[in-house]
Order: sequence, then C-alpha cells, then structure tokens
Amino acid sequence: MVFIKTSYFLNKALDNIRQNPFVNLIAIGVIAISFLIFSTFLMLFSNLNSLLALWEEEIQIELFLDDNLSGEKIDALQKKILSMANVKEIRYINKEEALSSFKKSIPGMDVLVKDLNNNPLPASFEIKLAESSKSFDMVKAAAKKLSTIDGVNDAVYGQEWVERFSTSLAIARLVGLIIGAFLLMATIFIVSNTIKLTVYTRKEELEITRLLGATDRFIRLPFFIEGILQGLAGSALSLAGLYLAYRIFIIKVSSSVQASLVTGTFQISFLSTPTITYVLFGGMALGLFGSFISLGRFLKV
Amino acid sequence: MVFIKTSYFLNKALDNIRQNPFVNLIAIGVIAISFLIFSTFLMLFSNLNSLLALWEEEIQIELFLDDNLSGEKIDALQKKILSMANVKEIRYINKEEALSSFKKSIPGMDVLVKDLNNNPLPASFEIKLAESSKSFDMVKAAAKKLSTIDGVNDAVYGQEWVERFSTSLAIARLVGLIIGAFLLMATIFIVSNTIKLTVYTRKEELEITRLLGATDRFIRLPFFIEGILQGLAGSALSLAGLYLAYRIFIIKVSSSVQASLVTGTFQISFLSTPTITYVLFGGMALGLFGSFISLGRFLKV
Amino acid sequence: MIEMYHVYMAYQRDANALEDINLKIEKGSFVLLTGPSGAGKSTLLKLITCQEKATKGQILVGGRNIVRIRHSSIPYLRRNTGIVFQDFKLLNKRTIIDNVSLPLEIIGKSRKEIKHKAWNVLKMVGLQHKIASYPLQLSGGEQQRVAIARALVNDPAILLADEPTGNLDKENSEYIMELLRRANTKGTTIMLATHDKNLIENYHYRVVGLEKGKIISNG
Amino acid sequence: MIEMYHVYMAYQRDANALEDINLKIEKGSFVLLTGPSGAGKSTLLKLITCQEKATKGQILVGGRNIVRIRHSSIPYLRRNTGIVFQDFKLLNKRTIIDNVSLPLEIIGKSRKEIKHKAWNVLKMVGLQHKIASYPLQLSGGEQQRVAIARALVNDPAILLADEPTGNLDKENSEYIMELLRRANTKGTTIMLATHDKNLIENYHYRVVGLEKGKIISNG
Ligand SMILES: Nc1ncnc2c1ncn2[C@@H]1O[C@H](COP(=O)(O)OP(=O)(O)OP(=O)(O)O)[C@@H](O)[C@H]1O
Ligand SMILES: Nc1ncnc2c1ncn2[C@@H]1O[C@H](COP(=O)(O)OP(=O)(O)OP(=O)(O)O)[C@@H](O)[C@H]1O
Ligand SMILES: [Mg+2]
Ligand SMILES: [Mg+2]
Repeated sequence: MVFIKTSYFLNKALDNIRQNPFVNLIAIGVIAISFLIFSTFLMLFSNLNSLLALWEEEIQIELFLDDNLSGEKIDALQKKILSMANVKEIRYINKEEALSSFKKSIPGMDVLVKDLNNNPLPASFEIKLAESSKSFDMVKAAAKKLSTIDGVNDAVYGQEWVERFSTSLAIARLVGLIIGAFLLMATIFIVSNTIKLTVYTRKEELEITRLLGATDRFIRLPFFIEGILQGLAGSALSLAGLYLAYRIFIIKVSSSVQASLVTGTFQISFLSTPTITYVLFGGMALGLFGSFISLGRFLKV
Repeated sequence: MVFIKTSYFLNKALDNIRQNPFVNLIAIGVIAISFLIFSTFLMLFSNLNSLLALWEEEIQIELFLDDNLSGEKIDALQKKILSMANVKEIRYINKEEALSSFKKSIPGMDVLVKDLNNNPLPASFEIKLAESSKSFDMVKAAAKKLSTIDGVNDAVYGQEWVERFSTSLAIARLVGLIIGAFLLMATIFIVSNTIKLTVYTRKEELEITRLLGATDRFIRLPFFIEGILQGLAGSALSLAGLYLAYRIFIIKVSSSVQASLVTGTFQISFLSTPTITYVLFGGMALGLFGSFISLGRFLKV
Repeated sequence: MIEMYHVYMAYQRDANALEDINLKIEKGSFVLLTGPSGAGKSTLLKLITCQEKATKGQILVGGRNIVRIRHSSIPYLRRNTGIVFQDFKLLNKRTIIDNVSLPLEIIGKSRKEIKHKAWNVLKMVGLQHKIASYPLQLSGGEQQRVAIARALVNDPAILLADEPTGNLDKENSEYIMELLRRANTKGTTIMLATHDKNLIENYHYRVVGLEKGKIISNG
Repeated sequence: MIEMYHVYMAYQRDANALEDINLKIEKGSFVLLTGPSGAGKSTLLKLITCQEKATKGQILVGGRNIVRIRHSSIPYLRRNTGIVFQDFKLLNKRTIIDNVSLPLEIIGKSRKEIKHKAWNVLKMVGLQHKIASYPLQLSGGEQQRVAIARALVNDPAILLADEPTGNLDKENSEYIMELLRRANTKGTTIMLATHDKNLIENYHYRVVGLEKGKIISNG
C-alpha cells in the first residue's frame, strides 16, 4: 500500500472547510452556541457549589454542658469530641461568654439579666462538622450522638434552618447534575445532528469519491479531521464568548452584590483551567463523534 | 393572476417533509432539543419563583413595645401600623406569650426564668410585609420607620439572614432572566441555522423551480409552512418530553424532599397552560423565521 | 419573437462567451443553433430566459426588452418558455409525473388538468410506464425525455432545447424531432442547440452557426 | 478481462434491466455497446464496477469474481477502472484540475506527479486553459471532456465510457475517439456505450447490441 501522509488529510479537511464556507460557518456557530449553553451552566454550577460550600461552613452544633463540670473534665470532653470522625472544629464558650453574648442577642435583655442573682446560662461547645457530614441527616445524627455524651445536657443546631438549607443544597446539586447531564446529551445531539446535516450536503461528493476507488478510510479521515476542527473552533468560540460575558457582565453585577452574599469574600470565578481543557477536548471529541456517526450511511455505494 | 389554494401549499409542505425525511427528522429533533432546554429552564425558573415566594412569606419584622402601654394604645398602634402602605399582616404577642415562647426556644431556659420575680420580656408585634416590599432595603427601611413610632422600643428582623436571603433571591431572579434571554437567543440561533441547513440541502430544487417560472411566493410559501410545521412538531415534542420527565422523575424526587423544604406545602408544577401555548406558538414563529431568513440567498436565479 | 442587438456576454472580465450577437428569430420559426463545444450555444439560450445577464446589448423577447427586467417579472417571462436543459435539471426527490407537472402547478392549473396533461406528454415521449419512478431510477435517455416532456407540457410560446437528443438513439431522436416539429406547427417558436450533424443535414431548418462566441453562419 | 455468465439484473422485482447476459471482453479489446434508450447499457457498465449488484450470474473482472466481493475490496477494483459517467459526476466544489487529480490522490501519488499528470491529460482534451474553473463554469461538452480526462489520468487497465461523446461536436468526438484509440493501443481494455451511429459506422470496433436488457448482436 502506498504511504499517505497525515498532512494530506489535514490539508484536505481545511480545503473542505474552505470549499463549504456556508455550511461550515453554520456548523461552527451551532456548536459554539450549544457549548456556550453547556459551559455557562458549568460555570454557574461550579460557582454555586463554591457559594454553597461557603454557606455550609456556617452550619454548627451547639452543645450545652452540665453545670459544675471541672476544667479537666471539660478539656477531656473537648478532646474526645474533637477526635470524633466527623468533627472538624470545636470551640469552648464558658458561662460568662454565654451570658454576655446572650445580653447582646436580644434587646432589652440586659434588664432581665440585671435582676439575676446567678448566671443561669450553661457553658457550651460550638462544633463545626467536617465537609462530608453536613447533610441534614448527618447533622441530626451527630447532634443526637453528641447529646448522649456524659456531661452534655443538650445539643442544638437550628433544626429548621439547617434542614431547609441542607435540603436546598441537596436539591440544587441534584438538579444541577440532572440539568448538566441533560445539557450534555442535548449538546451531543445538536452537534452531531448539525454535523450530520453538513455531511448530508456533501452526500454526492462522498459517493463520487467512492466510485473513483477511494477507500472508506480515505473518505472518512478528512471528515473526521474536519469534525474535530469544527468542534475545536466551536468550543473555543464558546469559551471566548463566555469569558467576554464574564468580564463585561458577571463581574460587574457580582461586585455590586457579592459583599452582602456571604460573611467571607466570595468571588465569582471563571471556569478552571482543567475544565477549559475538558471543554475543548469535549468539542473535538464531539466533532469527531458527529462525523463518525454521520458518515456510515453515505458510504454504501 | 390565477388563484392558488392555500391547501395546495399545505400539501406541498407535507410533500416536502415526506420527500426529505432525513433532514426533516434532524431538524425537528434539533428544534425539539433546543426547545426542551428552553422549556425545562422555564419550568425550573417558574417553580423556583414560586418557592422563593413561599420562603419570602416568612420574612417578618418583630416590633418590641414599651412596657406599660395601655390596651387602647396597643390597639391604636396596631391599627396605625396595619394601615401603613406595605404592611400586610400584624399579630400582637403579649408579655406572657413572649415569655412562654422564650422558655421553649432555648433549652435550660426554664431554670433561668424560674428565678425571675417579674417578666422582663416586652410585648411585641409580628409584622408581615406586602409581597412587593420584601427586598432587603425595603425591609430595612420599614423596620427603621417602625422603630421610630411612639411606644415602640425596637424593631428586629433577623438582619443577616434577611439580607443574605433577599440578595440571593434578587441574584437568582436576575441570573434567571439573563439565562432565559440567553437561552432564547441560543434557541433562535440553533433553530434558524438548522433550518438554513435543511433549506441548503434543497438549494438545487429551489433554483430549478425558479427556472421553471415559479414566483418567489410560490417557492417560499411551502417552505414557510414547512418551517412552521417543523417548529410546531419540535416544540410539541419538547413539551411532551418535558412532561414525561416531569411525571416519571421530578415528581418522584420532589415528593421525597418537598416536605422538608418549606413549612407549608409546595408542589413542583408543570408549565402553565399559557406558557405551553407560548412555547408552541414560539416554535411556529421560530420555524417561520428560520425559513424566512434562509430562503433569501437561494432565490437569486 | 426573439431579437438580439449587439449582445455581449462575459462570465469573466477578460473572456467574452458571446460577442456582438445580432439575431432575429421570427414567431413560429424553428432554428438550429450549432457550433463546437464551448462556442456559446447554451449561454445564448440562457440569456433569453434571464439565467444569465448580457454584459452589453439589447434582447427583445415577444417584443419586450428583457435586459433590465425586474426580478419579480422574470417568472412570467419563463412561464411562456419551455426549456430543455442540457443537464436536464430534474428534481430527484420527485417522481417523473410530479416533475412534469411542476410547470402546470406553477401557473396554478387544476389538479385534474395537471394530471391529464402530464400523463399525455409523458406518453408522447414514451415514458407512460415510468411515471411513478424517480429521475435517478431512469436511464440517461429516459431522463432526457422527461426533461423534454416537462418543457412541452405547458404548450409554451417559445421552446429552448439545449442538446435535447445527446443521450438518445437514432429512433428516439427522430421521434423527439417529430414531436418538436408538431409543436412548431401549432405555433411554438423553437431554438434547438445541437452538435448533431445528422439533425442539421436531415432537417431543413434554419441553422445559426456559432464559434468562439460569434455568429459565423446564419441562414 | 471481463467475463459475464448468465447475468441478470433487476432494479425492481418484476422488471429485468438485464437478462441472461453472456459476454467475454478480451484484454486489450475495444468494444462498443449500443442499443436504444433504456436498453441496459449503463446498467451493464455499472455491474462491472459494483455500482449495482447482479441479481443472478457470475461476473469476472481481471480473472476475479466480483459478484460476492467484500465492500472493502471494491475500491481496489475501481482503481484499475476508469469510468466516464453518463452524467459526468464531477465535484462541483472542486476546480477542474482538482477533479482530475482525485483518482491520483486516492492512490496516493506524490503531489508533483499528480500535478504533472493531471495537467497533461487536461491538455490532451483541450482544456488546459480551464484548469482553475469549476465544473459549473464549463459548457456541457467541456464538462464531458473533464470527465474523460479524469477517467484517463490513471492509465487504467479498463476504461468504461458511458456515452462519452453525447455532448460533443463532430471534431471533438473524433478527437476523443482518437485519444481512446491511443489508450487502447497502450493496453487499456475499453467498453464504450453509445447511440452514435457515426461512431459505430466510422470505427470498425466490435459492437455489442443490447435491446430490452438482452444481447441481440455480438461481433
Ligand atoms: N458559469 C460560467 N462561468 C464561467 N464561464 C462559463 C460559465 N458557463 C459557461 N462558461 C464558458 O463560456 C463558454 C461558452 O459556454 P457554453 O456553455 O455557452 O458553450 P456551449 O456552446 O453550450 O458548449 P457545449 O456544446 O459544450 O455545451 C465556454 O468556454 C464555457 O467555459
Ligand atoms: N436505479 C434504478 N432504479 C430502477 N430502475 C432503473 C435504475 N436505473 C436504470 N433503471 C431502468 O433500467 C433500464 C436500463 O437502464 P440503463 O440506464 O441501463 O439504460 P441505458 O441503456 O443506459 O439507456 P440510455 O441510453 O438512455 O442511457 C431502464 O428502463 C431504466 O429505467
Ligand atoms: Mg451547452
Ligand atoms: Mg445509459
């Protein structure tokens, strides 16, 4: 067999693109838009995730302690709790601190407290759980377990809010994954079908080339390369568009609202470099896939 | 001029679809998927909105009253506040109710309260604002205004949570609108370009028909009808797909989590009938638009 | 019926496909247009139906100057003209009878009349048994006869036939020529481009000879 | 070179396009295939390149039975066969020279050799001044000559020419016949389908006559 250089097929693919500017522009445009939808979603989803993670940070369990525990006992308790698998952080709050923060928390409280002859507020631990243990069920279970520890009077964790919040998180993530999977499939569908149409416009050319003695490989290779190039161009365009939108729009909006969103600082970020790479490779793979499934039916002569 | 029946063009359009099953199936498929993305978004967005509205319900301002106000004074105050433009609901909580709910709210509190010789907690009003006044700024302003009323000691509204929550709402809605607009444009782009490709595959047919003496109108009308039919089929398919997904999937998921999401009952709902109508008409309009912009370049002979 | 005055046509800037064509085709006449490959025969026919625009000169068809005709008037010009294209230009997605029906559909004839006429003309060219076939299921000569049938179905005032017998055997050619002769007798003005020396010799029609875009014989 | 034994071919169940064809074409011979429109000439040629499959019978090409050839082997069969298609089958998006280069590209010749050979063969058919044009910018006869050039560029062992002179005037036809004769002299086996009585009379090649799918004369 005669050796045929790869550069020949690359040139052929570029020729094809040049010879069919109309269909190629449309294909690349449609691929770009599909990927723009998908990568916009990726960006929103990853930012939403970071934001939720920040908020999750703040879920904590308060552990009210029995009165009259000795300092050693408290130290031992603290060590014991911290050594539990899902506890990340623990902070001790003594009776005085509890009272003073209590005074601040409800207006008019100082009047009430003034009249007290002794401090009725218990000392407590503030406990932050590990990332992986922040679902409502796990917080609940952890609180229950903690409350049975000897020396612990009660465990409190803002039941209602935590429940609602962590459920929202779970839903948001689930919905996000479902939407992501759906968008991915939609992108694959749209891109591969668009490529199918572009191949279809060249049905005759394919048939003639085959009648002149071309092997399937000879016919396919330029189309595969063309598909890869279309996919690359489309996904690169989508990233460029998204980045532009991110610069001129999202940053502006976010800077005006982010301050109030979280206690810490939260910066809406662009897609990470690995994600960008995935998107580009995804574009190429999809272009290749699109050409691949399109060509079969036209190589029957 | 000879009279040509509309039914002729409808038949012609149906013939065209039958004669080009491959490109038509692809076009309808792509339109369906694009619309599926868009109408999925519509459904999520409208449900999110309902959910947020439910949550918003719960934002309220607590107004602590001076001690020793007379019953008439309190009645007068209540009427006055209720008559304010943005107040929707008001509930009076007397000192005893305040104390008993206080006892329940923090464990170990009964110990503290037991020692009291008089009830130090103030009476209060719980105020719900009108729908339109629930942005953080408006709640803040309302609280400030309410706190200056004679007989009112302090106004409290869970500053931090309300702020974060209402900002989230605003962002969610803004992002939703932006995404919606973007998806709409993307759908228009994808659909019209797909139709362009299908028209392109019939370039020759168009040219020949024109060479045989057909007017532009004669050539265009079947394409317009075909575009409308494609758009209708595509959007109807997307709605059917969405409804199916809604039945077998979303309802299942939601029933397992919705209970915990809100205090009241919240049911994920399908698109409203007007929205369904809009989507179908949108499909037809878009199909027409797609054919319209595609045909120009092929009628030059 | 067709008059040309100093007509020039150039596809590219430097090369004239037609040069200084002066031609008068009387109503009801039958003219053969001959010349070697690339002489400009097809180009000349294309000018008459506004498929191409003359670079210079005036062209009258049925008394009307078509050089600066509006885009929207072109269809009405073409409806009076039957064209047999050199490359047939059949619609591959339509059956033979639908192809032949098209010119009648375009002018809005009734369904019944269309069917009747299309069938008749297909029978005339000997293809009544192929009406439900598609163009790509026909032999070259059969396709050519479909193209002829489509051009005739409309009883056009002018018939422009570009090499209509190139894919036909002698018997079929003679038969097609007889069909054209009959149409001509009924009043159709015919211009037929051909290289077929037999046609030129056997039929004593007026012959216009083209070479390199110029008329070299006319009579 | 080409042998057919009891070959039947039916596009539709009921109608045979070819019936009981028995034919032996010697290596290096020049055979004219004639018959009226729709006789089955093109179909016969299509069988030889596996464009269509015979319904029954055996076909040997170069000693190899191609009736049950694998899909992946067909290209190699076609590389030894030059085909002039009745409808040309040029690639409209490629220039003339690129069209003619295609068979050489397919077998992986070097760029230089391709250019050289394509240019030579286009010069032979008198189109060296059109190499940069696209097929739709050529006259019918010019397109036909491009199709002939493409079939010859590869010095094929077999040349199947389907009505290669239908759009050509007498001079060009004779010239093309001379080209084919020369190819034949250099060893190419040629089958040429035609209705052109002049060809049959002027050249004393073997003539195979088809009618309604059957061989009615052979010699
Ligand atoms: N679309 C075009 N663009 C550029 N040049 C063209 C175009 N169409 C035809 N030509 C050139 O114009 C000249 C005349 O072409 P035309 O088709 O009129 O020839 P013809 O007499 O019909 O020849 P044939 O007998 O081969 O059909 C030829 O040299 C051809 O290459
Ligand atoms: N793809 C097809 N499907 C169905 N029938 C076909 C097909 N191709 C050809 N035929 C029929 O087979 C018969 C022989 O066709 P073929 O093309 O071989 O004729 P031919 O001898 O080449 O005629 P011509 O001189 O007109 O080109 C014709 O009746 C034709 O209608
Ligand atoms: Mg011509
Ligand atoms: Mg044939």
